Amino acid sequence: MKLQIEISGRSRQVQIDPGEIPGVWNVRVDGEPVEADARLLRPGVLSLLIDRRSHRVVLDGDSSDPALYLGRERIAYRMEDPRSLRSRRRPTGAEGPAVLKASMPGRVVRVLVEKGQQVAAHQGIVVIEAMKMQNELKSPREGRVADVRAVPGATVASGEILATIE
Amino acid sequence: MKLQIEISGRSRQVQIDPGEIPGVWNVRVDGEPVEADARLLRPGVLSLLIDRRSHRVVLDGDSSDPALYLGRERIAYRMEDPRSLRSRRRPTGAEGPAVLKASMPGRVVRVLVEKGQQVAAHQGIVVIEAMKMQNELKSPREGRVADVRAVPGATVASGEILATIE
Amino acid sequence: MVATSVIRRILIANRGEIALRVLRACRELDIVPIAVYSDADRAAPHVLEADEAYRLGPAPATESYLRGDVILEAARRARADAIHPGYGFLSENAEFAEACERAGVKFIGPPAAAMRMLGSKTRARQAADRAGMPRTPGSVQGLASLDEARSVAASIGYPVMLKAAAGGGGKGMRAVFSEEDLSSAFDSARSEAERAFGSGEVYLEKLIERPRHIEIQILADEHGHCISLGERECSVQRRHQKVIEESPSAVVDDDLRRRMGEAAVRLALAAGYTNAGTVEFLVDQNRNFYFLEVNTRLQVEHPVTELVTGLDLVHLQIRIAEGQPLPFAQSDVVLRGHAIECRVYAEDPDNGFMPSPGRITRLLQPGGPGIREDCGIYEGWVVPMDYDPMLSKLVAYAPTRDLAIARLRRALDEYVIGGIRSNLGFFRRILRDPDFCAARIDTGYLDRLLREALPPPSSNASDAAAAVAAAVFEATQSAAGTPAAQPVSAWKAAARREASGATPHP
Amino acid sequence: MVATSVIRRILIANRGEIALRVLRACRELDIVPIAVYSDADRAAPHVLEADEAYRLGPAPATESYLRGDVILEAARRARADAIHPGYGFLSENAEFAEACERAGVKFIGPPAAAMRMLGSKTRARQAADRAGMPRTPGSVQGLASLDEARSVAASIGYPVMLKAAAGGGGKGMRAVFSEEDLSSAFDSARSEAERAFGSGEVYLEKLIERPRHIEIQILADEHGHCISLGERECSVQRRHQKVIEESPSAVVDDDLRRRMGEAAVRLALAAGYTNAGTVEFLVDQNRNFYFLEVNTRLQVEHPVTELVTGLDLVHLQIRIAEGQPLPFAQSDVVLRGHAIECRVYAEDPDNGFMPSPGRITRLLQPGGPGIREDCGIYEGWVVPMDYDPMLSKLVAYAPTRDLAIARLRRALDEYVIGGIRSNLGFFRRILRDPDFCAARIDTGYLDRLLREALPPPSSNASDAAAAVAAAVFEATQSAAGTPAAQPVSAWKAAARREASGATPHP
Repeated sequence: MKLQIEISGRSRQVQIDPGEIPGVWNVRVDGEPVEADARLLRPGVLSLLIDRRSHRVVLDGDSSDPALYLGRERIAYRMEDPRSLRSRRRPTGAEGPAVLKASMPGRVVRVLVEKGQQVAAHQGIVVIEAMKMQNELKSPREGRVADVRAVPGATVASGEILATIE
Repeated sequence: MKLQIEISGRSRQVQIDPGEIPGVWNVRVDGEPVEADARLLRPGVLSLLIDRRSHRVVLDGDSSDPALYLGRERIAYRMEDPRSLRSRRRPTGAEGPAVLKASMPGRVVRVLVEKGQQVAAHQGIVVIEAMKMQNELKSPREGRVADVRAVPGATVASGEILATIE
Repeated sequence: MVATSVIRRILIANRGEIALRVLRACRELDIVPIAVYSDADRAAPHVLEADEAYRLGPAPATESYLRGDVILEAARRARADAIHPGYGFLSENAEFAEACERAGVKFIGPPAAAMRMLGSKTRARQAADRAGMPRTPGSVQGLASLDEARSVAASIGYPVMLKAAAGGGGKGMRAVFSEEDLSSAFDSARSEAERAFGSGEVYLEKLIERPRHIEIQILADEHGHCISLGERECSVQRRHQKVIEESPSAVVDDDLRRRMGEAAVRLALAAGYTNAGTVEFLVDQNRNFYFLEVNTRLQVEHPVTELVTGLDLVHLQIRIAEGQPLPFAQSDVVLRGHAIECRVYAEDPDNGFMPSPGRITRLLQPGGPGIREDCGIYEGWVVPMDYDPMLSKLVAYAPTRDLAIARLRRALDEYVIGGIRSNLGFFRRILRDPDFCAARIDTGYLDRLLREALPPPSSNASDAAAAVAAAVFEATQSAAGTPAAQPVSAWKAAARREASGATPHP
Repeated sequence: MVATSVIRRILIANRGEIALRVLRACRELDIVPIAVYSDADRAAPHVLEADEAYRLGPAPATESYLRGDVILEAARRARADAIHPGYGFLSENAEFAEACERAGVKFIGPPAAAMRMLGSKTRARQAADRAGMPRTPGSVQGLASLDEARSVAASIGYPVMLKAAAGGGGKGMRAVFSEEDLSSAFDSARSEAERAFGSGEVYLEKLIERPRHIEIQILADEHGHCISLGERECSVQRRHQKVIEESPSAVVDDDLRRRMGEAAVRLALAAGYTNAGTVEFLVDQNRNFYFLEVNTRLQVEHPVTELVTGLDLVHLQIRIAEGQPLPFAQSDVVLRGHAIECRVYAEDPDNGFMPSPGRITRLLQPGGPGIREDCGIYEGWVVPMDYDPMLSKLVAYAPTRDLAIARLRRALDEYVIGGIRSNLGFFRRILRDPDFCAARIDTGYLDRLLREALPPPSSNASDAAAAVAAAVFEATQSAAGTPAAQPVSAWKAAARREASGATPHP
């Protein structure tokens, strides 16, 4: 199979097919052949030998934010579907409505604004708390509060949208 | 659901149904209600509170020979299907052909008899080896070698039939 | 004489790694360990490993681990002889200690009176004066007004430090470098102290420049014997919170150790202190030491002392609480080798040290020679968002400081915590920093390090290996019909379940 | 003078926990660890953790870990400066040590000449005589005939012990209690020795009744310095194989320790010995000691010595191999506390200690204060049937023997190895046995314990809890659509894959 993988801002093409010996793969990275002997020790844990160098690899993150530990090093990557490369969504720019996302998983302690309210840039919008640390999330820009999804006492995941400023 | 579980030679009837709080079960053992709060920590590992006593339970064995660790103690059990209780297979008695089973997983080192050969009780039949230990398996009784399945060099599982004496 | 009474059942009024630490000590002394838990901790490791477990209440600490009345009721039902408070929560709460005694349950810690005398920083400074201990110049009572603050500051000279009398964790603390800054610092320190501790009492002391934070472990029995167990170097701090601790300290020689130890013992005896405690000092660049405060409980960092002394402090805490005399004398205490501890937290150093609760999807733990891990997690555990972010304490012991550092680096490289972010990589960076390796540290060290540029990211060779690994995961798992990673963040799923009223574990 | 040369890359010619032990030492000394593996070990932990890994050949040791030529070829390709042999395999093979030196690769161990002199038991007995060491009465050369055996036995008196000169692991060993049994014992010992070691040479010595097996760890540098590091008590044996080891021994006082240590050092110096080694003794009921044999390598049980001395023997082995002098003197060696080690094996104590290879489906490991685990397994690993059954070494350290026992019991209770059978339960039994706890042990102790009736099985309350647990597993997993346990024994499946030519790991 052919995969397009983005690591450290660079996209690499990886061609991977099972070899004759189970665990030994025929691999090409950007066309260059690589001798790779990979054994799955248990789900998400891999022993990878490349040209006799040994790597312990542990899968981390989730499908929306995949990463792996190569030895001690955490490396984020992105599996690109070659067919959908052009349709990749751009991050929301300054032109459209700005969304305020939770910077950490936690519980909503206070909501400091109301829907429809006019806010200044850097004005506090929501306070979330986790592990004895409170974090005040500030408006990315001046504008009007289009939507407040955060509800005091509710649990939010990291990256969850708490409010929209337009 | 209703289960029939055999432990330490005694059969117990366990009625188990999910309670209102996830993880808390309505349980009856032989008709007696038991307050059981059980959380699966990961597959095969359970935190079980019964009347405030805490048990760490780890599933062991396989479906043909199930067991669990209750704390440090290994307890074998048998899940009985109430519908098939009568059809339970009896262990092969002295009347029929006697089978010789591997006492441990290992590799067949030597086969000491041939098919059709007459053997005495306690005569050596097969030698298997594992972890630097050799083990000579002996005929359970006098008779004729009806079948030899063991092949030198082959890997055998514990309990696998190596030969039949009739 | 103090009557001895054997302890057979201990209720552990805590959670996380310290609850497991105490639980293990109980098992080793043939004492039944009894756990308590909040709704967030039903599946926590300390519940799993205990003999019995009692529910306290909902997740928030104020409704569970801080509910002394509910804990005492659990102790009564469990027929516990004693309560071990661990650290944090109710461990330094004199009212709770008194309530235990009233209920006929031994509180494993100092008497309430000693706790009260040493728990307030201003009262502790007065006690230090009475014990003839060096302390920083400044006030020994709360400042009544800004004017009083001005006059004290003027008399000792700037820079000065404003501190909350009930303080801890750097809250209500302000460094003031000139008089014009005093007014606003005074107000903000007072209001922060009021919010954090319910008391706005602040005092003022001379600011020691580039100090080391060095503390002395003491043990006192109920027969009037008190000994010191060497020092711990705790200067590696972020925002006044200890991050790495070690013993011995590179700047403490035998003479300084003896003098600091004697001062600590004098203070403890004067305060009628018993059980384990810690006297904290600042040590300046000329190796003068100044009394800082007392922690009237077991410290997070007690393992480094255990490793270099060969003793078990929790065993000794329990024996002291039984009324037994200390089984050895000061001259029997010998430090051997070097120990260093890392506080492993669920936090993201690459994202402003934001907390990172959630499910631990993968856990590979270090082991082998000279490694001790006091761990409060397991693979599959959902680290709750309700308590502090400590996951584990990783401690290395070796004949020398250099080898202890090398061993800790080795262990950190073996350690993988997947699913959530941790500060393991941050420790790897500190333990390769030339200043840390040369023990050129003070309480400002870590903040200076954090202002330095990060080391370069992964190499090209690593990236290629990572690409192959990602491809193998994809190839094996798409073959098995499952996606490479879990379809939804385990944390998100857990959070949703929790939000919908269900518990994280089915 | 010996030239020192820095070692930067070490090939570890071993597998299992000892390969990981050496690998960790390499990391701590900034040395690149290089692994070798057989086809059965491609996914083994020592390969996973190494920097580089070289395939040796098929699973059988004779085609992989015993192939000195293949290992040296790997060392050449890997540009290794040195080879660490671990224990077992080629570690006591003088020809291999010589081949290493010829290839310009440092063999981390004694010189081949010292290995030859001390490796044969009869030659070692001669060397002991020259060093003025006490040994058991009997022959110092192989017995040429049954007549010679008769006359030696008659002169020293029955009971006597026949032993293989090349022996180890109890093979070729026979206790003879009267002359009429000598003839058949002589024949069977000779043929067993011939089969096991390729040499039928046997000798005869006075049988010591109820002896203790006590050994002295030595370290010798290449500058003529040799020191002893206290003793290890290894009397808990099954079929002449050590099962539990500890340090110090309950019967060795300072004077006896000094005398045994001096004797061991004398022998090592006389033999031109360098690096780590162990001199084994029998100690009789009157505390007389008799030379037994020398192990010219690192021992399985070296961790107990490391814990009580605070030293790292593998670090020191590597430094000695670099030509460095020992960094301390005999007077610096101080024993503190007590350490006990359990050899955790894949074997089934309830089924005649049959080997139990297969997949480890679940692994919960102990931790916390005073616990060291030198482990060679992980969850998911398929323990191969091709090598010895050692899974891990669990070691407890505490201030006293009683507390070390209590700590080890606690750790054993935390430890779960699922999917295969292990001897963890057997250790729990020994560590609760009154004779063991009182240190009333000798080399026959364990065989006597095994003849005693087993403690009663699980209680009624446990059975009821187990029934509930089994029901919960069934209920949760039938809901999830998967059966309670894996449908087929993981081992069976692995065995089938292997039989069909595929490797256990896809």
